[in-house]
Amino acid sequence: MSDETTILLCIATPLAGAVLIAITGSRPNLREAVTLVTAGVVFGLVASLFPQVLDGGRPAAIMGEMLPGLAIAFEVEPLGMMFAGIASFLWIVTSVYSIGYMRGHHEHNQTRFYIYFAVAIASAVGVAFAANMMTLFVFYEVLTLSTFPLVTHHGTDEAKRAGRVYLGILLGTSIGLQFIAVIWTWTLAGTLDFTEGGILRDKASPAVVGVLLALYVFGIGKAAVMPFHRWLPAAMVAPTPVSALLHAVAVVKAGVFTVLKVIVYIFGFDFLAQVASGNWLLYVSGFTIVAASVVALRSDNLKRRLAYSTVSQLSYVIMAAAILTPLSAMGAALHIATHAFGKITLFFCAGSILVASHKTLVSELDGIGRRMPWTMAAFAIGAFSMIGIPPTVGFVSKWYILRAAMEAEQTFAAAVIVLSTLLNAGYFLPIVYAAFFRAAPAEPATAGGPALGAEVGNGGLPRNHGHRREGHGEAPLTVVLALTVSAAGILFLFFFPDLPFALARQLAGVAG
Amino acid sequence: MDVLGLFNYWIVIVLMMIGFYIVISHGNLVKKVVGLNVFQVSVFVFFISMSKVRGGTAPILEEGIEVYSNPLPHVLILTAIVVGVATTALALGLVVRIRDAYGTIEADEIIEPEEDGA
Amino acid sequence: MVAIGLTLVRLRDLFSVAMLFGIFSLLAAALYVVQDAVDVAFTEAAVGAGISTVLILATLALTTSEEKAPPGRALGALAVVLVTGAALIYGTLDMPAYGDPAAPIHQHVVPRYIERSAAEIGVPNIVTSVLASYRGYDTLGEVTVIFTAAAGVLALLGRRRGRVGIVDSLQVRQDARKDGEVPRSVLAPKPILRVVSKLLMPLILLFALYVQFHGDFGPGGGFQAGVIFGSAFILYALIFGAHNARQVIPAAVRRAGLGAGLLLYALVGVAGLLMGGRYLNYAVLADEPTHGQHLGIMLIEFGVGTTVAAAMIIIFFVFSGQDR
Amino acid sequence: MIAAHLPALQVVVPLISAPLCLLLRRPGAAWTVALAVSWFALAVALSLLIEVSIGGPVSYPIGDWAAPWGIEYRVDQVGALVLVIVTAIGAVVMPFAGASVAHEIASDRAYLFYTMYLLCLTGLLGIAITGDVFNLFVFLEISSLSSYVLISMGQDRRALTAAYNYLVMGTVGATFYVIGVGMMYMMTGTLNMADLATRLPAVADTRTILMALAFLTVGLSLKLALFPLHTWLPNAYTYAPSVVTAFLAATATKVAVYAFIRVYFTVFGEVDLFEIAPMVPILMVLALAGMFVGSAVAIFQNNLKRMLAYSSIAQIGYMVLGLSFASVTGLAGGIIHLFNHALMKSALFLALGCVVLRLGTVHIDGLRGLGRRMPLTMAAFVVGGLSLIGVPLTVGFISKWYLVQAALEKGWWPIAGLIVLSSLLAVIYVWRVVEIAYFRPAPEGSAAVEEAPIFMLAPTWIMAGASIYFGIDATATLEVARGAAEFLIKGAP
Repeated sequence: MSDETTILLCIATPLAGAVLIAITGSRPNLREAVTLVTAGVVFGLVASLFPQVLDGGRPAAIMGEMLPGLAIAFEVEPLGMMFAGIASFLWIVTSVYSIGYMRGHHEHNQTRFYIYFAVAIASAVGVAFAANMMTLFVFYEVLTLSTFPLVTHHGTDEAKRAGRVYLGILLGTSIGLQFIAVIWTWTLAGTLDFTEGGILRDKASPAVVGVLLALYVFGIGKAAVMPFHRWLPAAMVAPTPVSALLHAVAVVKAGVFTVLKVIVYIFGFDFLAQVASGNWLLYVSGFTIVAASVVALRSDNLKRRLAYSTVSQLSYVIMAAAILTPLSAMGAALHIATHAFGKITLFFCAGSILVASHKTLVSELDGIGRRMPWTMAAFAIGAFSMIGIPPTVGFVSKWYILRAAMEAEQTFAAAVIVLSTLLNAGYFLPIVYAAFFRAAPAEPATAGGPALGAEVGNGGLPRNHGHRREGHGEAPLTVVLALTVSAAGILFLFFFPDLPFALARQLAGVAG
Repeated sequence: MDVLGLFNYWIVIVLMMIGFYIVISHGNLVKKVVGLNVFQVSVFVFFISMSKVRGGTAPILEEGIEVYSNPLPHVLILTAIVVGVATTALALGLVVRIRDAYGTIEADEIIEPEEDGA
Repeated sequence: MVAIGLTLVRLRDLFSVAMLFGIFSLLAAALYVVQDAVDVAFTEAAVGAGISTVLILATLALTTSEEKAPPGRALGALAVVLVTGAALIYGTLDMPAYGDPAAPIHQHVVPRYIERSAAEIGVPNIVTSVLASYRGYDTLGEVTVIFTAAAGVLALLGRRRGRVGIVDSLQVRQDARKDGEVPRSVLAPKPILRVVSKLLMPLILLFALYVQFHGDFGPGGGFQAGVIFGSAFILYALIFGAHNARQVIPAAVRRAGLGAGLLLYALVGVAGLLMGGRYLNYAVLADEPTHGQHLGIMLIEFGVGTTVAAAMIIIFFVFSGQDR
Repeated sequence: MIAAHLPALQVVVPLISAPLCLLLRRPGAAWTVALAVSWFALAVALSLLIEVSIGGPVSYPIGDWAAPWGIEYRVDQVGALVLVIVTAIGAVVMPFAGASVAHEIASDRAYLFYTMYLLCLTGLLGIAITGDVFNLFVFLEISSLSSYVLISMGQDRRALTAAYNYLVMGTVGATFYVIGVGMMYMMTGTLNMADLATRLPAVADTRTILMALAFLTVGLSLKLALFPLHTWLPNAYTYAPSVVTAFLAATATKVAVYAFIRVYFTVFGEVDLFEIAPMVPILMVLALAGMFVGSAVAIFQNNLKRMLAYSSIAQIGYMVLGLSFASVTGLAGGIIHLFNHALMKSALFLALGCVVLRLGTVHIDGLRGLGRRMPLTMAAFVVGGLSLIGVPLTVGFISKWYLVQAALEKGWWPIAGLIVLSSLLAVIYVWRVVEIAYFRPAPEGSAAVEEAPIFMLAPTWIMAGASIYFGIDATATLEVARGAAEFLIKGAP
């Protein structure tokens, strides 16, 4: 099979899967089998490109011209390879998880859920493989729209409100800012192809570069740089697999991925460092890291806490990129991968807790580790990875970013990392501690305080499941299976980080 | 500038504006149509005025006549008159229907009781 | 005319408005004659003073004849009008003086019509040759417009339940009206009128035919002829009742006339096309170009006349078929 | 032989078929004629477009009288593109009309509907193809008169007042246009566009010509519903029969925009308008105002047809904005939006036509849960809506891209910002519909609603599909638009 076909198939397969899912919608077992098979095939296809990219190859495909001189084209380079790999692998895991979750939770509209999930994956792969900014932008928008029905899945007023925030911010920033930035780049550079070393060199004055960079960074709302982060916590109303998709698999990753792409291939590290118009980015992202961590610390709702943790972690990637050294680029790329695994594990766990016990608040989790040992063990691993404690892979990426900051003598960045690590520990460790070492509440919270608190504080999950199940144990098998796999991934990648490393190193080479 | 030479046009313009005024200021639908007609007829006069050649005659070829008025505006206006009467007929047809439907031909009396019922 | 115009603005009795408008139109026609536009004058008199006024009257008969006091938004309208008028006057400042033979319009394009139409088309009336041949396509469009209007009026008002027509009912009611501006004498079923009109009818029709075919040489042509032809029937309808008139020319014939006239015109064009010329080239219709032009003009004028007459009759009948 | 006469046939065939329809009188037969003619016209238009793209402008002197003495038909790329738009919309809408007309218009009047439709088609095509300013007026009136009648055929009695208002405004507009033509004629002695273009520069700085331009502008602006002369449009679109709305929304204003382009870039092509007239900045301001007012008002509409009508006003703003840049890119953006907007708006209005057929209402509350009950119709609606917003992979994106690019090329920052800002307003009104159709349950006890018949769905989806197709591969359309724009800007008539 030629590279071209493979690449196109990577995008076409999930779409075909979506169609098949729609057709088989009336028979859940078949439908879910289709989902899993499609996910497997896509991962296989993406993986088959891997060796070539590792050897420095750049498989490419052109789908056709959209505007004169602007083609929908694909080219697989290391960063995109990594993103596509993560997305397609985690799709399998998420699918397995969704089956248990959606059934265990008796969600309605499950077919719609699977369809749009598949479309979202297709567009994520499209973003990953895009060969020019135009293609990327196109798939970026498709991703936004295809995830909208997922966010509003419940169809309640709250879900609709969240959907509005989601769409408003993401479409608003992308059309209002990013779109202009893209066209402006096009008028300045005459091309939008991702090129090593950037395409804007000598084509734009420092002032223009500064404005343009701002348009890009804020225009890529998916990267959730403050003040455009509101959609992430709002989208927490969606079912947990959707949160996983948003936070780990596709959406936010597409955001930081795009920022990284823009900085590396549109501006170019050297050029950006030379004109020094991007320093403000360091401070903005640093601020986002700390501020979001503080908010996370103060949130009792578990998913909300995780959401703000995501906002904070995303800015790690952006800050790393803003340091503008090869090492920092490597750290940024790695962090995309490590955060994906870490965060998906945490969300799986949160969902698992919800399915099994219908608990959503951190303060309700005392002693839960004994009832749900697998879930909470995985949670602990994920939390360690977020904080950056070995032997989890989170340590690796954080280490690289920190080293890059030191080498570049960016004391601000280094300080931010240290501070936020402390904050991370501050909001994750108590959960782990409470789950394992605190006794479960003597009087089971049937009603009264905690339940009331849950009504007020939860992210809008419908509490229509009657009384909470007190004698609950673990979540459904597929749920546990999925979270175990992803948690194992965190550990595995710490000990065998060769693959992401190889890719990240290539990227560093490009950036340097 | 020959003020006298333009005087003719100015009169026509005054007429046009009277017609135009009737159209936009009056609420009676028939009166609007009349205004429209006045407006158009004035424009026709304007065209015909420009076709006149001093000392010319009607543009029908005859022996011994050298100077004719310009026939082209005549042709245009013939067409325009027809268009005008066609418009008038349609407008009046509509007025009749409106009167049937609403019982009035005053624009401000045509009020809709229900909102957005379409 | 200005005086009439201003009166029109103030006047509330719509019957008077209609009559005044008729006079206004006639005056305009007179003005056309003064300015050598005899064809236009002919048409304006027939249309503006004739058809339009009749239509407005018919509409008024169907609706109301009093206008309400104008609403208070006149100031804004006045402002718009003044601005527009000022713009127009500003525009006139650079215009060539009235009647100036050196004005550009008399120097470009037109001289050819005047100098060569005799040779190229062979019709003395330049207006006719321009109308029917040089700019014959405009005239086709014009006929289409009339066709549209007639069909449109049919669509709006045609065949709406079996009602006593307005004209019929007017005859009954007219004695009750004392002060109306309805030309009731025309409507009155008086024997003299019947006799006179019966005598007049053939004359009018004959005149229509004359105008139809004389258009080549003097003022006149298909359009004017059609209007006259149509008005003959309108007169008939007014006097003998629309019901009778409808029987003279049944609906199918009316409709056929409406369509056929336009078709004839358009197909003459196609014939030119088939015989090796461009669309609407009459010169190819006969062996000699001027003969061809003659033939073509005659045919299309006949088409124009048919459609216009049918349209007039249809529009009038439809209006008169309405009920209050 | 036929090939040489295509320009004439383009207009004459619909013209001849109109009286035929009148004589036939049977709705079915009339429909068949209208359908056949529409497709024939599309074929002619396409072959003209190809011919023009390859061989340059085609001139067809009617009656073999050479311009400027006779009337000349002249087809260039813009004209051909507009011909294709008009005929394509007609051809696609006609199958839809069969069912929709039977539903909304009394059967004994249906043949008149088709007669009027054909006349309207004739008029619109005539405007697009003619090279004579007065002939343009005649055909403008043909299309206008027939569209007044078409609109008045709506079921609601408000259709009558809507048609009446349109008639008054339209006639005033046409009269203004004639005044403008008269002034131009007065100064140049000719009516032929090409001839005018060569003769105008000599007299361009006279006050008369300035005013002629002003009157032409105002007259045409009335026809194309440029803000603030748009007041006739919302009611007209709202109360007209569904087919008419779809057809007119996609063609009538477009053709008026085209006439506008003709006047500005062909007739006044040799004149540097920016030197003599304050018109261009005024146009730009009005276009921008229209974009915002139209979109903003659309947000508050509960009647969906009316909502789309206001959105049309906004979209017309985009087109005029493109023209007012007076650069190749801007003009190309305007032209491409002309095409694109025709696609998306007809898809939207056709979808609404399906809704009317099944629900009898287009009130926003009536659409609750419709996404489930009429999935295909609503999906087409969503596609059209996304295109209005300008989401990638739809035609709206292409237009927006070009307009923004044109603004940036000129360095007009704020305008680029305003363009995207107003497109964000579109998100709001489109999304209101989406939320209601997909996330609200159907009202209790509502009758079962089935999907629209295939004859109506297929045209809807052809348009929706086209607005996706030309959004993904815009090279062909852009080539034409750019070519046309370059041609016009050079001013070569």
